[in-house]
Amino acid sequence: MPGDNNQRETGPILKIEGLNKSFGGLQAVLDFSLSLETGELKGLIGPNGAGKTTVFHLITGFHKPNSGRVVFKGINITAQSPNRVTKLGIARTFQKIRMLENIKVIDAMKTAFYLQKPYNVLDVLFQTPKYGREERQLEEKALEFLTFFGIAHLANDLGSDLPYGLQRRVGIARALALSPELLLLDEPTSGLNTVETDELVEIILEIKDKFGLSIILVEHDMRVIMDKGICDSIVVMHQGAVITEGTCEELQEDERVIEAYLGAGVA
Amino acid sequence: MKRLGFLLLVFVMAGSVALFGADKEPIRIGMIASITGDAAEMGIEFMESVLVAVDLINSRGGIHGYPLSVSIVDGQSDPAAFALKAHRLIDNIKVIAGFGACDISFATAAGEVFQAKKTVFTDIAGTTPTIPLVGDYMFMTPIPDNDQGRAVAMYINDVLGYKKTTIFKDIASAYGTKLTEYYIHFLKEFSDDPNPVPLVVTYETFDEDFSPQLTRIKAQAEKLGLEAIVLPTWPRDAPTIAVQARALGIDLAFIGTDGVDTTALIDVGGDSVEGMVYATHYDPSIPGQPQICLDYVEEFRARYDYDPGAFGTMAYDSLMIMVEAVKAVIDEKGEAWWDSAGLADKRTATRDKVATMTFQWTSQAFSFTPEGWPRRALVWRVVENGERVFYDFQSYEDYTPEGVETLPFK
Amino acid sequence: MRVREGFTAVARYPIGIGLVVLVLFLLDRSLPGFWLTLFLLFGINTILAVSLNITNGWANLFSIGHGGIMLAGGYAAALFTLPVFFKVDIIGLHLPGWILNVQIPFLPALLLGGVVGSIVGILLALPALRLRGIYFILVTLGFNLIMVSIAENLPNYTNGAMGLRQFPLYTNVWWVWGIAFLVIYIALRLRKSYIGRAFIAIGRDQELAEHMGINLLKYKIYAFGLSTFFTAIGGILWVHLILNLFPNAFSLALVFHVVTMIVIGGMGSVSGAVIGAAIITGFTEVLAPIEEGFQVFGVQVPHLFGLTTLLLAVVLILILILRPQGIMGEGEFSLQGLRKRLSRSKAE
Amino acid sequence: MTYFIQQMLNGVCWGSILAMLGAGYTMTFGIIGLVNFAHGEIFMAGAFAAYFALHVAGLPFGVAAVLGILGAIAIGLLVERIAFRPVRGSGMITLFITSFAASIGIRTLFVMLFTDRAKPFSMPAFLKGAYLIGDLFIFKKTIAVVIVLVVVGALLMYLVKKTKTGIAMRAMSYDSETAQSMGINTEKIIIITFIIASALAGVAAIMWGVSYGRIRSSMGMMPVVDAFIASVIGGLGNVFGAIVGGLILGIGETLFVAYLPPELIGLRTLFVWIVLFIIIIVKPSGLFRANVK
Repeated sequence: MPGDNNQRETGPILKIEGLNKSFGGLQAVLDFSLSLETGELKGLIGPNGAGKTTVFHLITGFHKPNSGRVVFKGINITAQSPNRVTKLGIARTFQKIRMLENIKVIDAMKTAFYLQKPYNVLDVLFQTPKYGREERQLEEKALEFLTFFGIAHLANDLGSDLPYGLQRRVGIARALALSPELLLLDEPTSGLNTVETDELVEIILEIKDKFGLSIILVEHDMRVIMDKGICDSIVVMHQGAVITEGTCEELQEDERVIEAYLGAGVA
Repeated sequence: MKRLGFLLLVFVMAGSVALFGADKEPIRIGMIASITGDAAEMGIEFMESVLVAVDLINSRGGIHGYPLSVSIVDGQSDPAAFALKAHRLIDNIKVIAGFGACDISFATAAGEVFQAKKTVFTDIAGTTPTIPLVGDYMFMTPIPDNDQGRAVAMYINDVLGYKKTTIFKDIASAYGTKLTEYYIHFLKEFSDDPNPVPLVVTYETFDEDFSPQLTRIKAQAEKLGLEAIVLPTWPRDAPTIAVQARALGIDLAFIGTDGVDTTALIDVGGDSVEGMVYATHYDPSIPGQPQICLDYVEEFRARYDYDPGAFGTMAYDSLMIMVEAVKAVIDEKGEAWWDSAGLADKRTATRDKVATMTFQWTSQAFSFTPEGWPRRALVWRVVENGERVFYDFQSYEDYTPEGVETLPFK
Repeated sequence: MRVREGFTAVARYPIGIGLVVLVLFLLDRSLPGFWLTLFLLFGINTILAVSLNITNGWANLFSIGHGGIMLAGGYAAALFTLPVFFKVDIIGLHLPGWILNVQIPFLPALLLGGVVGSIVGILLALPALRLRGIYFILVTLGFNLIMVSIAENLPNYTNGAMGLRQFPLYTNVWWVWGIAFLVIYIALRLRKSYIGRAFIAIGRDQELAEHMGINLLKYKIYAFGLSTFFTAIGGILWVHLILNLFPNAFSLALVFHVVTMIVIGGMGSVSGAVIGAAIITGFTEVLAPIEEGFQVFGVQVPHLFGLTTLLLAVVLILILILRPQGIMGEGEFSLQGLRKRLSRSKAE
Repeated sequence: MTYFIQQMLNGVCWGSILAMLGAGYTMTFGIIGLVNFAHGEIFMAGAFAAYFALHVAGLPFGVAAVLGILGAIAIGLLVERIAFRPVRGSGMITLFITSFAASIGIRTLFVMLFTDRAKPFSMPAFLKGAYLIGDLFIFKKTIAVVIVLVVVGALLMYLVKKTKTGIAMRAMSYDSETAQSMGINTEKIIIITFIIASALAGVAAIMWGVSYGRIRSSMGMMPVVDAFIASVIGGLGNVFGAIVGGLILGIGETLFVAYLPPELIGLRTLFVWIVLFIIIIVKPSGLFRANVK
């Protein structure tokens, strides 16, 4: 790790300063800044194409920013590769559900325990007792997670064959299995009906407490966030830039937010 | 239609085998050739040739009344297949002897198996001199590259009188590479010229366009004083090179080696190969060939409507080597011994005959050196009025005078 | 199942291994030359297919360049296993004395060739790993052709197109199947560990895998290194069975045979690779008598050389149409699974 | 200078054939995502059809050329029927393998029927000979080949860019599902693509026969790899790119042979691939943007 990452800073768990990203001529993210306290649940909303998912890509290192800084737990993680970022404790879900094709749910969960590497290659090849013990433990832990999400009975089904709502849960369970401190949820309720949405919101609140997570929740449908009022604070993005930040109540009054959404609606 | 006729003949052949009656067990000989795959071009000519020869022998009463049965298997131009089929010929079909292959890798793949099972094997058209090193059961029918390189160098230097030549070297073929090496080596020796081949151009098997190489030759021909282009190539390449060379206005003479002697030379080469002199193994008008060989050529022509080239004749020779050896074994030990002897004994006896006798039924009388190389004459043919005709004859003694270093390896 | 559980894991292995050794011993003694060679080629193809499956099946690095790896490993080992007189007196290679004047036993030669194959494989992989899909295929295809070209053009070290012969016949049932079982074992074990799961995750969804904390480059190199190590060893075994090595020995056709094996067997399945190897190895050889012509009721059926190759092509297309996931899909063969399936079909 | 120009002409002749093959190759890839390894056999079949018309039936060259193209189309449609349609949508690798199997199958069948011997392919009288400018030979056949390339290339470009079918093809190359939902008859476009690509292979076969005077059953094996390279150089899916790629490759190969020291000519494969590797790694989309045509 390069030396400049070692300078520790105190304060928020995640701090983003002046992030810029353009693709070709298109400015996807413009001078984006954000600060997230430990244990906070922040909403990130904005109309389609506002650059929310790009922000996630920039945090996790999937895209490299043109300028700006991302600091996580006091460590500069700007432009680190996704696997490093994940290792440091940031997990994310995807808006378009990604299931490992033809893989059982339980195996997908075990894959997500990759980072734990409780045994080494020799243990595998010689089938040491340690390997057996640890594999069993992984399986139990995976089942625990699945039970928590109410899908333990589906452990041996193929992830890609599950209904949409359940796939969302597997996705979040899989992210949790990486034992993150910061969870980035990318439109977790999109494509779900109201009942499923309610259930999922419940789960999100539950895991936040249980695992002591900080969460950023991206949502383009304003009502999900506004109506439930689950977010501690909300950042509103439009055309790649932050236009305002505040609590639910504050934002409901804010003209700029309405304009952004209406403008998008008209376009 | 020709194809259909061919199939019918195979049926007739089956009938002729049936005529012999059941009292004499047929003498089984195996042939492995690449009838499909990259080297299919030559394998098919082997097969056609051997089918004619087998018919001929059986129509004359077989070998001492024993019908001859040749099992032809396809090596698919893959050495692993050659090894496998060699096992099958030896273990399942129980052949007395085998022959086949057209390249050192195929020949040795099969030869190693034959050697291990102590069964004699003759390579049809692989000419790399290291082939017989597989062991004492391995022989080769065609003139090895070192001998041919020497003979061609000698002929070009002494008879044709070209001082400077250029050569097309196929770096993907053992034949082209090795022959080029030997040719240059011996030409230096015979001509007392330190650089008799000032330009060697290379290409690779499957190339179609030789005009870049030819343009290069053309540009340097005058400066280097080139007089002839030597073409030690697979059958398909020499005529194409000739056509493209003439089209580019190159009027150097062409000299071919035994790889070019097929119908494709005239079919593809047309006017461009007119006057081309090339070394080969056979011509119907060479002196001292047996009647059976003339009959074979006649039958071959009648059946397939073209002359057997070097490849067909080599297959015929390889078969005849085995047939004559088996006949000599029966001559010597009697039919009673043949009927009662074990397979291993018959195989060893056949090998011993192959190693020591002089063959009379082959296209020319010849014998093997103790190492397994043939001592045979090189025939020169020329293309005249669109026909391949006899040009000259170099006996083994002619191109291997006393004191010349034969340089078998390296 | 009750009885089985009586054995401890420690006791079960020796019995299984003992049985396998006994079977191999009997086969080695009783099989006639043809079938033995076929059995050995089946073993070599198993090694090639299972190791190719690691890159092509699991990690989705679809390589058709493994022929070049076999060539590199094959030549590296061959230069050391060839008899000294052949290298020095007969073909006269221009090599440093420490290569020219030694002949080493098979095991170190195998390891050496495997390591060289691995190194060459990783050198190929490093620039190629940035590419995806068709571009990766193209680069590996080119790699194959380049290796052939290099082997042809360095006659001082490789003897060029003339190739190398006179190898000692090292390859036998024990080497081939010992290594084949080792590869199968390693593959099956890895599959059930975080390493294998990382390979498969990369193969299925590279970006997701990266977001699971998997270091793509590292694991791709692992996959390539492991696969090419055993591929090179497979090549060396082939060389010391067929006793031949020349630039075109492991052409594209051979690579496609191996690819066909894993596709027929089911990409990603180790047992599928073994089944595919059995089918492809046996197919043309077992059916060969058909194309060679035979007699039925006194009527001679004529030669139809090429028929088996044609049939193989047809069968391959039919399998891909009727069962695109291959025979095993991505599953593995297991006695329990078979029993389950049997009892289910009985119940129906 | 004469030497250089002569070599360039050699390269252009060879490159034009590769360009013609590459253009067909790139179309099947760009529009339906098939890496068609059987393209070489379609090409070979075209050459055989023309050969039979010319040498067995004794038909005039023009008729033989048309029959050659029709022959290529027939085999192309056969490949579509047996190796593409039944496995459509099962991913690039599967298609790649079925097309390879089709390639082996067709080639083996031709070897079984017609052997692998070289067969003469005589060029018509009006293409024989050359114009001499000083020492420079400008072959009539080279001129003809280049004219054919330019004309066919222009027609192709017009078809892809301006016609309704071409627009539909381009739509499919971006996203076949969306194209279907927009009311494009994808079945029809696939068939048309195969017909055009095969016809291009047929034209290439005639160009080949005229240029090199011989054909054989396994002639498609190597050029298909070159066509593959040509289409990648030009950006897979881009017809114009493939034509330029083919010319670059042909001229490049020729110049390697022309200027490398003789003992290194054998390494030209290596040089060609190294150049290609550099292009792929530096600019994976090829010299021209893929998917635009």
